[in-house]
Amino acid sequence: MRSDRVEQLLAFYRGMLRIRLFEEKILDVMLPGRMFRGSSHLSIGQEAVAVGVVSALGPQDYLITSHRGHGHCLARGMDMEGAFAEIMGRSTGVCAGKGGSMHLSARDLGILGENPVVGSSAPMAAGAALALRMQGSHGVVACFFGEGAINTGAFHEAVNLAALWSLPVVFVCENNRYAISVPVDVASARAKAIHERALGYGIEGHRIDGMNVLDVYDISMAAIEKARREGRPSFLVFDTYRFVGHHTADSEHYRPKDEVLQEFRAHDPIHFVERSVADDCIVDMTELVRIRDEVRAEVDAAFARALGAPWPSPEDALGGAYVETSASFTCTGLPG
Amino acid sequence: MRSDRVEQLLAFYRGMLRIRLFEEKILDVMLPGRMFRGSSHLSIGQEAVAVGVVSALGPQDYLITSHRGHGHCLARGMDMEGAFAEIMGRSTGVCAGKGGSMHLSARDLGILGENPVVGSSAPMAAGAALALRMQGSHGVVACFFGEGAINTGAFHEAVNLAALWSLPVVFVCENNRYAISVPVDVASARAKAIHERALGYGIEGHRIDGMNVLDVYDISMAAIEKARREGRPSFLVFDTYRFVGHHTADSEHYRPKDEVLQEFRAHDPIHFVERSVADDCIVDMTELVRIRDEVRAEVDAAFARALGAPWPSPEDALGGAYVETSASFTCTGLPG
Amino acid sequence: MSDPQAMRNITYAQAIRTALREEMKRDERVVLWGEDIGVYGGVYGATTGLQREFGTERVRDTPISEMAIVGMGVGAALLGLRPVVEIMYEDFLAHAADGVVNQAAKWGYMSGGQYRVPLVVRSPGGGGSGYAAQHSQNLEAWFAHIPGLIVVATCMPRDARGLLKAAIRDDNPVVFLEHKGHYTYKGDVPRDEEVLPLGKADIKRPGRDVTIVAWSKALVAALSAADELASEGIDAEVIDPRTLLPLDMDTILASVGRTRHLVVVSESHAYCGVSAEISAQVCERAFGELKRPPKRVGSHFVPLPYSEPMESYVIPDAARVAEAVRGLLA
Amino acid sequence: MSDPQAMRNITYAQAIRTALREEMKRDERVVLWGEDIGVYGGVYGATTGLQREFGTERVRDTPISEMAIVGMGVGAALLGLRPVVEIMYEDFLAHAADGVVNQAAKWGYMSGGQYRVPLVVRSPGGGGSGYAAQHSQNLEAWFAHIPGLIVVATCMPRDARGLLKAAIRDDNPVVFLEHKGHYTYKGDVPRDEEVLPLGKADIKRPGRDVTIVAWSKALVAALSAADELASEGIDAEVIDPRTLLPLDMDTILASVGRTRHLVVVSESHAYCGVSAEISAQVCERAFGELKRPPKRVGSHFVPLPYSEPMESYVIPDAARVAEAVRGLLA
Ligand SMILES: Cc1ncc(C[n+]2csc(CCOP(=O)(O)OP(=O)(O)O)c2C)c(N)n1
Ligand SMILES: Cc1ncc(C[n+]2csc(CCOP(=O)(O)OP(=O)(O)O)c2C)c(N)n1
Ligand SMILES: [Mg+2]
Ligand SMILES: [Mg+2]
Repeated sequence: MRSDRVEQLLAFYRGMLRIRLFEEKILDVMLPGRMFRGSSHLSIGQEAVAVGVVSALGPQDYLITSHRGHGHCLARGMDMEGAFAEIMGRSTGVCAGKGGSMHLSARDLGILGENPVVGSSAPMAAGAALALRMQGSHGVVACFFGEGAINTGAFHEAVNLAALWSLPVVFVCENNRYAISVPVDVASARAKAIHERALGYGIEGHRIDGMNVLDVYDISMAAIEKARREGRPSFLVFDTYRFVGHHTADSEHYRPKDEVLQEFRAHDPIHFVERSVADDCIVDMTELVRIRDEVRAEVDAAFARALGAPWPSPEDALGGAYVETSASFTCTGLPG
Repeated sequence: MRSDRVEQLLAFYRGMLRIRLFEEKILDVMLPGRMFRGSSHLSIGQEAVAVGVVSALGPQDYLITSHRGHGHCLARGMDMEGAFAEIMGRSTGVCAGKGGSMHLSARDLGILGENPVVGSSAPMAAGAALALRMQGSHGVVACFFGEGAINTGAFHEAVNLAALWSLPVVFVCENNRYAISVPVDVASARAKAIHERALGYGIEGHRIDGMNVLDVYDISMAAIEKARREGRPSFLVFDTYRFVGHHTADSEHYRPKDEVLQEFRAHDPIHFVERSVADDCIVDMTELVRIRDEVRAEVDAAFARALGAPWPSPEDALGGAYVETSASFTCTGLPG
Repeated sequence: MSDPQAMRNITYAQAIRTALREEMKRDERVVLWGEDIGVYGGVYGATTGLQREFGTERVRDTPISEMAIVGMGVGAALLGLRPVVEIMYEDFLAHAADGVVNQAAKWGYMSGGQYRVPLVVRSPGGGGSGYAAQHSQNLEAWFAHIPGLIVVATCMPRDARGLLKAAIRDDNPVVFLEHKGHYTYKGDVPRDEEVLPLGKADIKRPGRDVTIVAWSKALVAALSAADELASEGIDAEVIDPRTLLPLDMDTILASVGRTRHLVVVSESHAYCGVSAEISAQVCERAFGELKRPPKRVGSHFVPLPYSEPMESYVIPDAARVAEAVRGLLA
Repeated sequence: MSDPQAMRNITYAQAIRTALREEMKRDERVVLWGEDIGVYGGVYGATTGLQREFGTERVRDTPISEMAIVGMGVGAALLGLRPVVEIMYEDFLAHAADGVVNQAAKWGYMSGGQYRVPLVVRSPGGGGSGYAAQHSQNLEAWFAHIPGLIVVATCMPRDARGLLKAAIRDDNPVVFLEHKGHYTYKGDVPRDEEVLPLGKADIKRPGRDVTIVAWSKALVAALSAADELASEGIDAEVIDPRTLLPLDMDTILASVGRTRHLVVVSESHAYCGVSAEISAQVCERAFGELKRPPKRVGSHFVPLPYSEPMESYVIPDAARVAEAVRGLLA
C-alpha cells in the first residue's frame, strides 16, 4: 500500500495539472481563437502555490484572490465548465458572464472572488475573517496576491489590522518576481527579504520555495492552523515564477527569454512532482500518464461544453446592479 | 565664556517657549474669546521635538507637517504675527486667511505647509525630496506626523519609495500616545516598537526620548546628514505627550487627568531645560526669566498686532483657486 | 405615529445614535467601526455610549486606515455581518473610494448575483464650521454617479433616524452622508420605531409658486428662505430628496408641474453636482411645464476658505436662496 | 499649420508620446512616473521609448502605490518639478483621489497663493475592451466637480498632443483622461509644434439641425451617428468640449443657438455626469432657444459587464446616438 503522502502527492499532481491544462487551453486555443475578451492572467508556473495552499484549507475556510486567480479557484473546486464559460462570457459562466477572467467567484465554495484591484483584497480578507470569527466560525481566510501588492497602502493597513485584531487570515504572497514588467527589486525596498515586512507588525513572515508543492502545503497547514487556533495571521512569501506573460497580450520584452526557459527547465512545479516520483520510484510513471490523460479529458470536455453554452442576452446587463428584495428599497427614481 | 552647547540649550529654550506661549495664547485667550474657528491642534508638551528637529535643518531644507504643526512652523521662523493672524482668519495671515490653524505654510522659509489629512504628507515629502535631488540641491525634507499616521496606507507607500529611491527624507513620528482618543496600542500592531516598522524597508528606525531637546537634536542631526549625504531616509520615533486635548474642543475623557498631570510634572520638555540648567548651575536663573519675559513680550506684541489686522473681504474667497497666468489657460467657461 | 405625544425632541446626533442602537439591538450582525467611535463616541458624538452598551467587539475603534475601514466592511458584509462604518470626514472618502466604488458597489453585480454587500458607510461632510478646504467637502455627486450604491444625504433628525435604519436593513451598500454642522440641530422624532423608505423625497413645506429642492444642511437655508419669501407673498414648496441615488424624480416633477418654477439648492458645488442632474432631468422631462429656466444655487466654485467672512460668502445661505427665487419669479 | 503636407498620421498613443517627448526636451523639469511606464512603455504604449531616451531618473517605474504616485507628484510639483504621472486605470484614481482632490486641487488656494501645483495626472478610462467593471470606468465627473483642477478628456490624436502639451505647461493641476480603447486610433497631427488652449471646445463637424456634444470615445460614436443621420437629411453639428473643467459653454451655447436642439453623449453615466451639467446649463441659459428638451445618451446605469453582448449594449454606440437624435427631431 502506498503511503498517504504519496496519495497526497498524486492528488497535488492532478490539481496542478488541472490548472496547467485549463490555462494552456486559454493560451493555445482560446487566445488564437479569440474566444475571450480583455486579457486573461495565467498562473502557469505558479500551480504549486495554488494547490499547496488551497489543499490546506478546510471546508469552513474562504479564499480571496487577485487577477491571477484561476488556479486558486480551480484548486478550491470551481466547476471547470463554469470557469471556462465565464471567461468566454457565456450565460452559464460562474458569474453569468458579468465578471470574466478577472472576477471568477463561487460563494458556495468559499471563494470570495478574484479582486484584480491590486492590494484591495487584503482589507476584504481581514473583514471576512472578522465576520467569521464574530459569527462563531473557526474559518480562516487565505488572501492571495502577487509581490507587487505589498507596496500598496491597502495591504499595509490590512496587515496591521489583522495583526492588531488577531484575525484568522493568511496573507499569501506569490513572488513571481515581476509585477507586469517591473521586477521586484525595482518596486520594493529590501526586495530580498520582503517576508520581513511582517516583523513590523509582530506577525510571522516566512519565505518558502513556491515550486515545491509539499513545502507549500506544510507551511500553509501550519499558518492556517495558527490562524484558526490562535487568531494569528501570517505572511507567507512563496518564491515562484510565471512561465508566461503577465497576461495574454504581454510582449514580455522586459525579461530575457533565457530566463524563462531556464526557470522552466529548473523549477517547473509539475516537473518537480514528476521528477520526485520518478527518482524515488514510488509510483509507476504510467500512473502519471493516466492522470494527465484524465485531466486532459476533463479539460477538453469542460471546454467543449462551455463553448456550446448560450450567450447572455444584451438586456441581462441591466439586472443585478441592485438587490431589490430588501423591504425598504423603493426603486422609483433609479436613473436610466 | 559659555560653551556652544549652553548657548544652544538657551536657544532651544527660547524656541520651545515661543511655541508654548504662542499656543497658550490660543488656549487661554483666543479660545474663550472665540477668536478662531474650527479647532486648533496644540503641541503643548511636544515642543522639544519641534525645536530639536527643526534646529537640525539647514537653510536649503524643507519641512511638511500635520494638523499639529504650529510648533514646527514657528521653530522654522514663521512670523508669529502672520501665524496668529492666519488662525484668526485675517487677511494678513500667512495664507491670507484661507488656510487657518491647520494649513499654515511659508514658502520662503521652506515650510511646505501643514497637511491635516493624516498620512498624506508622507508621499508629498518624498516627492519634494525627489525634486530637490533632481534639481541638484542637497536639501532634505523633514516630514512630521503623529504615531496615528503610521497606520495609513499613504505612509507605507511613501516609506517604501523613499527607501527604494534613496530620497533625502526624515520621517519624524511624534508618538504622543494618542490619536485623538485612540491609544497607540489600540491602533498599532507591535505598538511598543513602532520604530521597527522601518526594518521591513531596510532603513534605520530609532526610538528616542522626545522630551529631551538635546537628544532630539543630536539624533536629528545624524539622520538629516545621513539623508543629505547618502540619500538614506530614516524613521525617527520620538516619545512625547500632549498636555492638552487633541484640539481645543476635546473633552479628554479618554485619558485620566492624573496621567496628564503626572506626565506634565515628570516630563515637561521646558522644565527639563530649566532643571538641567539649574542643576548644573550653568546659567543664572534670571537669564531664563529674562528669556521668558522677552518671549512673552514677543508673543503679546504679535498677538496684539494680529488682532488689529483687517478681515479679508468676502469676495477674496473667489481668487486663488486657479493660477491664471499660464499662457494656455483660457478661463471662459469656469463655472460660477 | 403622528400623535405629537409620541414624539421626542432630539438632536441629529441623537437621532443617528438612536438608529444605530435600535438596529444593533434588533440584529446582532450589525457592527460598527471607525476612528474614535468607541470611548470617544465619535468626534461629533454620533456613537456616544454605544461601545459601553454593545462592547468592544461590536463597536470598534480603528487605526487611521480609511482604506481598510471600508475594505474590511466590504469583506465582512460578504460573509454575513452588516457593518456600519464611519469615515470621520467625507473628504477622507477620497482615501476609501476604492472600497466604496470599485468593491462595494460592484461586487454583487460582478459575481453574477452570488454576493450582496449590506454595508453602510456613514460620513459627515459640509462646511460652515471653519475647518477649511480639506475638512468640509460635500462629495455626494461622486457616489450618486456610481451604479450599485444608494446615497442618502439628510440633515433632519427624524429623516436621519428613519433612513439610517432603512440603510442598515438594506442589502445594498449605502453611502450615508451627514452634515457636521448639524449634529446639535434638534427635531421631533417618533418614539416608536420608524423606518423610512429609501428613494422617497419628502415635501418639507408645501407651496404653490416655486419648487425648491434642497438637501443636507442647505435644506435649512431653503426653509428659512421660504419663510422670508412667504412674507413677500411668494409661496415656496420645499422638497428634500433625502436619497440622491435613487432619486425620487416623481415627487419633484409633480411639484414642478404645480409650481412651474424650480430652484435647486445644495451646499455642494452646483457644477457637475446632483443639482445639475435635477435641473437637467426636470428640463428634459417637464420642459413644457416650466415657465422659466431652473436656477441652481450652490457653494461658489472654490475650495472652502477658512476665514469666516469668506467661508460664509462661499456657502449659500437663506438670502442667496431667496434672491435666486426672487430673480426667477421676477 | 493647416497645410496637409505638414501633417503626420499617427496613433493616439503616438500623439501622447509625442507631446511627452517634446515637452521633456523643452523643459527638463518635466518628469514621468507611473507603473510600467519605463521598459514596458506603459501598458498601452503611451510612453514607449521615453525611458531609453530620457533615462531612469526622468522616467521612473513605480511600485503599485497609487497614493504615492500622485502624492509624490504633488510634493515634487511644489518644489519645481513638473511631473506627469500615470495611473494605469482611471478606476484606480479611486486610490489616489486624496492626492488629486484634497492636495493638488487645494494646496495653492489653502496656502494663500504661495504654492502652485503644476502636476499632470494621466489616466486611461473607458470600456469596450472586455475588462469588466473595475477596469472600465469613466470618472471625469468626479474631477470636474472639484475646483482647483483642470480636467481634459479627449480621444483624438491631434487634440491629445496639443492639449497634453498645454496641460504640462499649465501651472494648475490637470487631470488628463485618456481612453484605453483609443490608443491605436489614428489621426493627423501637425509636424510643427502645436499647443492647444485648455478650456476651448472644438467643433468637429459643423451642422445646422442639432448640436451633439460628445467627448472621449463617445465622440467617435457621435461622428458616425452624424454621418448616418446626414444620409437621412439630418445635419448634425458635433462639438467636442475636450476640456470638461473649465467647460467652453460659449461654443456650446452658440451652437445650440443655431441648431436649437441638443443631444449630449458620453460613455460615462449620464446620471450626475458632466452631461447633466451641459444639459442643465443649456436649459438654464438658453431656455428660449431650444425647440425641444435636450437628450442625454450615456452608458446604462450598471457596472460594466464583461461579456460582449452585454457590454456593447451598455455603452452607447452610433445607433443609440442616431436614435436619440431622430427621437429629438421627430
Ligand atoms: C491598484 C492597482 N494598480 C494597478 C493595477 C494594474 N495591474 C494589474 S496586475 C499588476 C501587477 C501585479 O503584480 P503582482 O502583484 O506581482 O501580481 P502578478 O501579476 O505578478 O501575479 C498591475 C500593476 C491594478 N490592477 N490595481
Ligand atoms: C486621513 C485622515 N483620517 C482621519 C483624520 C481625522 N484626524 C485628525 S487628527 C487625527 C489623529 C491623529 O493622530 P496622530 O497621528 O497620532 O497625531 P496627533 O494628533 O496625536 O498629533 C485624526 C484621526 C484625518 N485628519 N485624516
Ligand atoms: Mg508578481
Ligand atoms: Mg498622536
